[in-house]
Amino acid sequence: MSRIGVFVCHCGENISATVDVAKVAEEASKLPGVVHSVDYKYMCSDPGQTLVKEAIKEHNLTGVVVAACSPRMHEPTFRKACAQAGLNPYLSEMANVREHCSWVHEKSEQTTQKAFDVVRTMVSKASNNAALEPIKVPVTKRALVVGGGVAGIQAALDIANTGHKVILVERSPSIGGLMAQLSETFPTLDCSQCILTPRMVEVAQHPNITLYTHSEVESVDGFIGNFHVKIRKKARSLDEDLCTGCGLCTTKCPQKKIPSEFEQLLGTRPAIYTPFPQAVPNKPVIDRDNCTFYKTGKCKICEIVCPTKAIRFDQEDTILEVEIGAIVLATGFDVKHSDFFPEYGKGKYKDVIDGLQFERLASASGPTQGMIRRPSDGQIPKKIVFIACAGSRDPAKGIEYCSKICCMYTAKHAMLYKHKVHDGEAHVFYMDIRAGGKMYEEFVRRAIVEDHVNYTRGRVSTIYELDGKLIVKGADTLLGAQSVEIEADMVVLATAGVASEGSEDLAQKMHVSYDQHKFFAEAHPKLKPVETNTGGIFLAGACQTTRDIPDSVAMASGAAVKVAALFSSDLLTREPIVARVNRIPGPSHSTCVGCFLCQPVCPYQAIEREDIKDRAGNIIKSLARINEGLCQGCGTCVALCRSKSIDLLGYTDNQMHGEVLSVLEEAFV
Amino acid sequence: MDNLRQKAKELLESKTVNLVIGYENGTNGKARAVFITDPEKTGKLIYDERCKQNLAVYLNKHEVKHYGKIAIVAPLMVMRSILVLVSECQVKKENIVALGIGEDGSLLDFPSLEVVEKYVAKIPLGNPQSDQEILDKLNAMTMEQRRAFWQNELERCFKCYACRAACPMCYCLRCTVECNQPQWISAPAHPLGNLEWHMLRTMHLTGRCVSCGDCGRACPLNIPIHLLTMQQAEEAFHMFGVRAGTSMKAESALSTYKPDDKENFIL
Amino acid sequence: MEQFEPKLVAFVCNWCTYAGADLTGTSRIKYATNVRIIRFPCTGRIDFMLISKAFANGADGVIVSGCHPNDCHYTSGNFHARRRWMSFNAMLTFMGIDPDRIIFSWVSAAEGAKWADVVNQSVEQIRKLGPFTEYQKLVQSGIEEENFNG
Amino acid sequence: MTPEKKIIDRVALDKLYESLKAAGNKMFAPVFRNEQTDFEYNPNASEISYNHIQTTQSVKNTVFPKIENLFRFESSQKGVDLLNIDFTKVPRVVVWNAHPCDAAAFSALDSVFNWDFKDEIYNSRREKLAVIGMSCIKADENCFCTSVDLNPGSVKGSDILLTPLANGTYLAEILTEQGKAIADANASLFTASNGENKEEVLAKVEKQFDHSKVTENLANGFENPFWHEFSLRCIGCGACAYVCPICTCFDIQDESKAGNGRRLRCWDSCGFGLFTLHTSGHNPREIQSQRWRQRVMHKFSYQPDRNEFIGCVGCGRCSRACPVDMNILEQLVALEKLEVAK
Amino acid sequence: MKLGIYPGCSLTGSARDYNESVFAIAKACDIQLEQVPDWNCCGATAAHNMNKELSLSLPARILAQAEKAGLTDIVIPCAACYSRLMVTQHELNNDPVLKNRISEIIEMDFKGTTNILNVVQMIDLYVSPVLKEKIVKNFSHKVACYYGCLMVRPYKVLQYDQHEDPQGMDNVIRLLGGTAIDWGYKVECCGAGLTMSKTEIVGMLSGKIVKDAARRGAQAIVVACPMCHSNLDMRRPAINEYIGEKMDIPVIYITQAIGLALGIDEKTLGLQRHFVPVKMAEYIPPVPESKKQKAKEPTNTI
Repeated sequence: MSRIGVFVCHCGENISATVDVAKVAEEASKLPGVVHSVDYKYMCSDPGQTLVKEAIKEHNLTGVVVAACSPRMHEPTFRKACAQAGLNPYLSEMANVREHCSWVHEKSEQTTQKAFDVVRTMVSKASNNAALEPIKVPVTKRALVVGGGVAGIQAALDIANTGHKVILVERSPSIGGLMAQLSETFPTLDCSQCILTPRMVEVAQHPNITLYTHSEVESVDGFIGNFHVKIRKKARSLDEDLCTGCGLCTTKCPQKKIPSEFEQLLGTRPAIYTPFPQAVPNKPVIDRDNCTFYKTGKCKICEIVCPTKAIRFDQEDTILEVEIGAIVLATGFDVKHSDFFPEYGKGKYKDVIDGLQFERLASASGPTQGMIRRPSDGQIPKKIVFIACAGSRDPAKGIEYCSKICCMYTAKHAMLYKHKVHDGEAHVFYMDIRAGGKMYEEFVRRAIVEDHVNYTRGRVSTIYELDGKLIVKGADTLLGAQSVEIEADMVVLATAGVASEGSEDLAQKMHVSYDQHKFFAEAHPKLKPVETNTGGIFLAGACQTTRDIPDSVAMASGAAVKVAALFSSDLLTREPIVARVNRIPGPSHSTCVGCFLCQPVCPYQAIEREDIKDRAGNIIKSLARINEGLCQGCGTCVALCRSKSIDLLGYTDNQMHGEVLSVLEEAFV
Repeated sequence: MDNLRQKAKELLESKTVNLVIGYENGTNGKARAVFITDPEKTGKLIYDERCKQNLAVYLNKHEVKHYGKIAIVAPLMVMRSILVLVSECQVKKENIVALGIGEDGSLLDFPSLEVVEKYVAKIPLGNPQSDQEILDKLNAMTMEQRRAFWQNELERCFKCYACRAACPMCYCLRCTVECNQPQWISAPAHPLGNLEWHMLRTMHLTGRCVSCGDCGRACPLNIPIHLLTMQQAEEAFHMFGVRAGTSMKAESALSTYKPDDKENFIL
Repeated sequence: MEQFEPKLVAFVCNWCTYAGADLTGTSRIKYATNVRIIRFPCTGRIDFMLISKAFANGADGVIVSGCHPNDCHYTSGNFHARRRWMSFNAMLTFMGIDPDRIIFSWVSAAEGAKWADVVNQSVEQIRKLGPFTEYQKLVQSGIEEENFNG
Repeated sequence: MTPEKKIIDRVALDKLYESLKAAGNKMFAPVFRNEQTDFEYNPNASEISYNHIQTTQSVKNTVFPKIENLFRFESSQKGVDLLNIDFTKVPRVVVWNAHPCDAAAFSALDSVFNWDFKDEIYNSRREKLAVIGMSCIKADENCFCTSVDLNPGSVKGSDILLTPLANGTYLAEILTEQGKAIADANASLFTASNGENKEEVLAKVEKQFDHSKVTENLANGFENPFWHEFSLRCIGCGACAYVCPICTCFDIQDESKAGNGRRLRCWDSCGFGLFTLHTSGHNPREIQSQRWRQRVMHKFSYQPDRNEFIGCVGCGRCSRACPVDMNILEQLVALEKLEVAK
Repeated sequence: MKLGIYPGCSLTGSARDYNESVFAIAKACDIQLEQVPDWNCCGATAAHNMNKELSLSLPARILAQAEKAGLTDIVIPCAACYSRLMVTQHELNNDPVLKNRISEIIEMDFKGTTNILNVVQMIDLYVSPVLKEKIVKNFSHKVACYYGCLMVRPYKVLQYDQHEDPQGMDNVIRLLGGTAIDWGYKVECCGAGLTMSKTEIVGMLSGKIVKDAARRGAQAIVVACPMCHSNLDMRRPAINEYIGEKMDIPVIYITQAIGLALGIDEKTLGLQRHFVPVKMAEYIPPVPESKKQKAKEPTNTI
């Protein structure tokens, strides 16, 4: 007979406000197998845990049930406490009477009854619990960082500096990401590239970092500490070892008028190109869709001019297979473009541009050498309108959230404009100004006070073109929703930041969960912001939600530490929540009949074939065996097995069956 | 019939197989399974409309397996059962010679089970028409009527497990009904125990049943349990587009999936 | 007369629906008290027999819920579960056991509000259907009759 | 007592049935339903079948039901309380229109349930049981009562044995006090007999084998290859055992919820693979041939030795029920002729 | 092809021309239009400001009538009616309790299964596909398509077109061989319900619309809403007063534009009913011999 202790938590008022905790504790004490039952204000607090530890020793408990918050919150806490008191941690259970009970029901008999039912159910589970030993698996001490923006760069450098190998994979031909495209950065207005490019070079030269640009993650198998990753290295049409990056090919390429992605289509580039002068690595890539040779079979000028004969037209994508211990996702974000907004012309007005395009216009290295000229006719706009929250905080557009960075960069844009066009007139339409951050509010004030940017609180309902002007129709809600019409020369939309393209696929490849906006989901909104629900995969920067440079960098360093911690030991202990095929004495050896229908259902290829042989070495029987290193404990095979020969530790048939019986035991109030 | 006997004789004489499983004349005008090891005894073999038992049930039988290479008289449902058993690693395909019997009762030449696969692929599969008609009637009934029907039928069951024993796919060493940790199925033959047993049997055969109807024929109390698995066979085909016993690959309906499987009833 | 309070058991996966239900809590969204949640690692783990066990032991309805397709923490558990449920549903329907007693749903970790809706809707649906007597009476019937009155 | 003979006509027969039923007896009589004739409790007189050869199931259900409650238990803070069955609640049962083979089977059951341990529940049912037998005027190729010391008109086990006469009336042999009590209580329905001879109407069942020879051969045929050959076909279901009037294997099952529940006795069969499986994994009857042998041995060797009766009444039900034509008669005949080394 | 039609008050009154042109093109494209039997007022525009239940009951009854008559799809030319019926169906389908309440009020069973089409949706589904072979002469004109509010808003309910920059009519015009100009007032307010009470406001709001369309060189404003039409057409004096000059740009229904391209004569299309004369000479295609006589009549009379 099991000896179970029940500990009911008040969680301050959170539980006790709606649940009669004393009654629950008292009722629980009467349950078969329960030898000790108490309630306490904060179970998770130190004295609370001490309570548990002492009870374990005093009543030599064989099981512990803590009725408190969600196990997703504090299960580890109490398992640890049990372990410290010498009780196998897997003999403890949590009854979720907060998230699933006290917080979702009013104070009533039923609520207390429910709390008790939950406790009783977990007591029954605990009484069926078995002591489990953590599984030890080796750790491959090599990290993969996906995404070469500022976050990816920071994470890669930090991990590399702890002495571990890092592979950095970047989709585009150069690292640098969005930050490389920015002109100046708020709130200091220092030049973005000036601070970023040194870091990029550091990455390229770091002995511990292997850089794969123009490459993508093909597939990910395995599990924490033991990922098996395939990387597709897209053909550059170039022998990178031979190429010196002299750039001759790019200057000689006859194709010159291809819209440049880096310049946000405001500038052009040749078919063989490096995205921007400071690109890392400084090796060009041939854009096969636009290359004359690939289109017509003639040209090959680059091949001719190349002093080192590095051009390889017949080069193909290569797949690299690498063993990885931990992964940092730093895939960043995208911005919506002006064509997303029908009310703002759906992209048909050349001079309605998005923030990133403005960055290029304002950038000294940009298509206009930093002069603010409107795309349509190259004129310098005398009157410019900035529209904040273009798409953001707009449920109708499907983007309910605040993109967080727009208020700041809009202020920055307005300032930059005023600094460059002294006689110009800058208007900003905003909903609210969210300038939380060191020196941020001051920065916005400066734009208004010192640079005389006109801030109008209100939305812009529509923009239309009239006689070469853009008529911006909006409302000034501070002047009683009075409608405002501005005849602007140029409009800049602070468009919403959204999850970067392909993040959903990547999430599915990585088995990490993501929110309804396709941003990757952190394991806990407050306490595990850089972890994902998938062990060994961490998040850095704006792939989790839009954030600015300092936040991204900070988060990247955070992720790097997590990786370093994981790499700090040779063996990784894993939760022993794995499936097992039963074993019984011969001649049957197992009730498994070896139909192997379980094999195709296992997402981790963890089910292997085991042959039982007699002394002569003849196979008596073949049956299934679970590779505990690969098994992640989903239990799909368990439910599928007809002869009930597989069971899942921690969620055994006995436990689940017991829970079902127990949960229905008593009449509801 | 003579070709059948001749073929069986050859196989035994040439030691290609050590055992021939077929049908013989049983007692009281019944046909029944016969196990022949002696080439001279192949004269016993018969095949006619009385030969309904699904002989594949013997392939997994301990004593029978001992014979190693086996030839088996195989009308369609036996062919399909063999394919299922191979796909579920219960028999080695190199150990089986199928003495195929065509729709018209003629002997088919199957050099290998791959050929059987091809043959089965060409034939329109489904439930025997007579059974399908009953199914259609049942499906036309109201939920209430069907419940009454099955309650009345299943309450009579006394759990002799003839249905399980007669089914080639029910080869588990330990059936779920024999688990008592936990007690998945209430063992006694009371209404609940019977319902649970027949639910379990039906689900475990979903996507694996070849609609031979032997479970129903085996029932000493004439409970039409074969309708349950046959209905599921049709459902599996309509919902997932798969029929059991059409290939030797392990792709039974419930151990595979398509991301776009329909899910009209899921919120 | 006072209205019938159905007993429901919810079989949910740990990663989506259980987390979603946690979110319902953290968002303080209120819902009916009639449901008891049982946590599974994945919908793929949920044995169909557990559903019938729940009914046999007095449940009037069962909610089964997990990650949306493609969101399974284990990538495919919910796909396999889905086929299992479809077959189970089909079988119940054919056996004349009202499949409306079981509510299947996808609730992600982000859908705290949806969980509350699912629960409330389910409770209403089952309340309309009334107690699941036709199933529960199977439990006692049979033996006493056989032995004594029959 | 000395048997009396009376005559009862068809109409009176139904009256007798109804009056017994009205007297509060649970009537167990054969009815044709679901394409088969089988016994049911309390059918209407009009539903009862009189022209069948054999019912699917035997009458053992009346004293040894497929599942029965042995006792209930309830657990409290203090411990577990056992609640025994109230035997006074056991109903009076009249087996109506049972063939001589079924009637004879009761004596076999009596000794099985009393040879060492006296089974209270069985006995309490048996005491309240009356058997109205019905001689067979037809038989089929599965019947072999004459080979096991019975015949289509055996009186063994019946309280009253009826025999349908050529003229449509029935000869009623009142054989026991209990039978007499029934007859007396319904005296008006009977008329005096004048020496009708039942032998001429009885079905002709040829004696097919000498059971003592079978028993003798079995004693020496344990290792005989016969078992392997003859049982290859057997698929190991429990049909034969469940329809057998004498098979009494059972299994004990506890059903409980929250510590309260009941202990049940359920039919079982020696034909099942797990019947003899030990926890150790060892199974003394590992393969089907051994289980089949056990079934035959038990009936024709062990029971004759231990309980002085043959565990078979030749009703032929197992042969009819078997899905794979394991014909017991065919095998017994073969066993009689079996050459065994003494 | 059979469709139900709910005309509402305006199509039988101030917007007869709209009604006529709808039926005319329906006829030409073998669409059989069957009126919802015993229909009633949809409650626009006042009801929903006064009494919610009433404002839902009125349309609910209309829809129930349609259901009863077995009309699975109904077209509603009047944008105001369209909006009211759509809103009602949406609200009731999302609130079972309210649904029952309303069913009680109207003493009819309301399922909420009807498929409601505005006129452009009808055109897209049943007219556009056959336009190619039926066009007699391209409607080769430069026009400004004006959608107003009720046809595209609220998007949540209607789920129709891109509400900020709708394209439905523009596409139809293109199909007819015309040019739909890009302009600034596609979905601006015309003054709508204020047409009686505050004519001067209508003058200003509609004025801006007419002015922008005109100065961008549109030869006509194309509409699909009786309310818009009457404001832009009937209220032209007020508009002219606001603008300070006489605007003679005509306002025609999309259905009339189609009709013209199909070679239907202007009377059948009700063009003669407009206040701002439609200079038929510019619009009318050469018609078959049989109808020549008719085509020569003076057409710019009201």
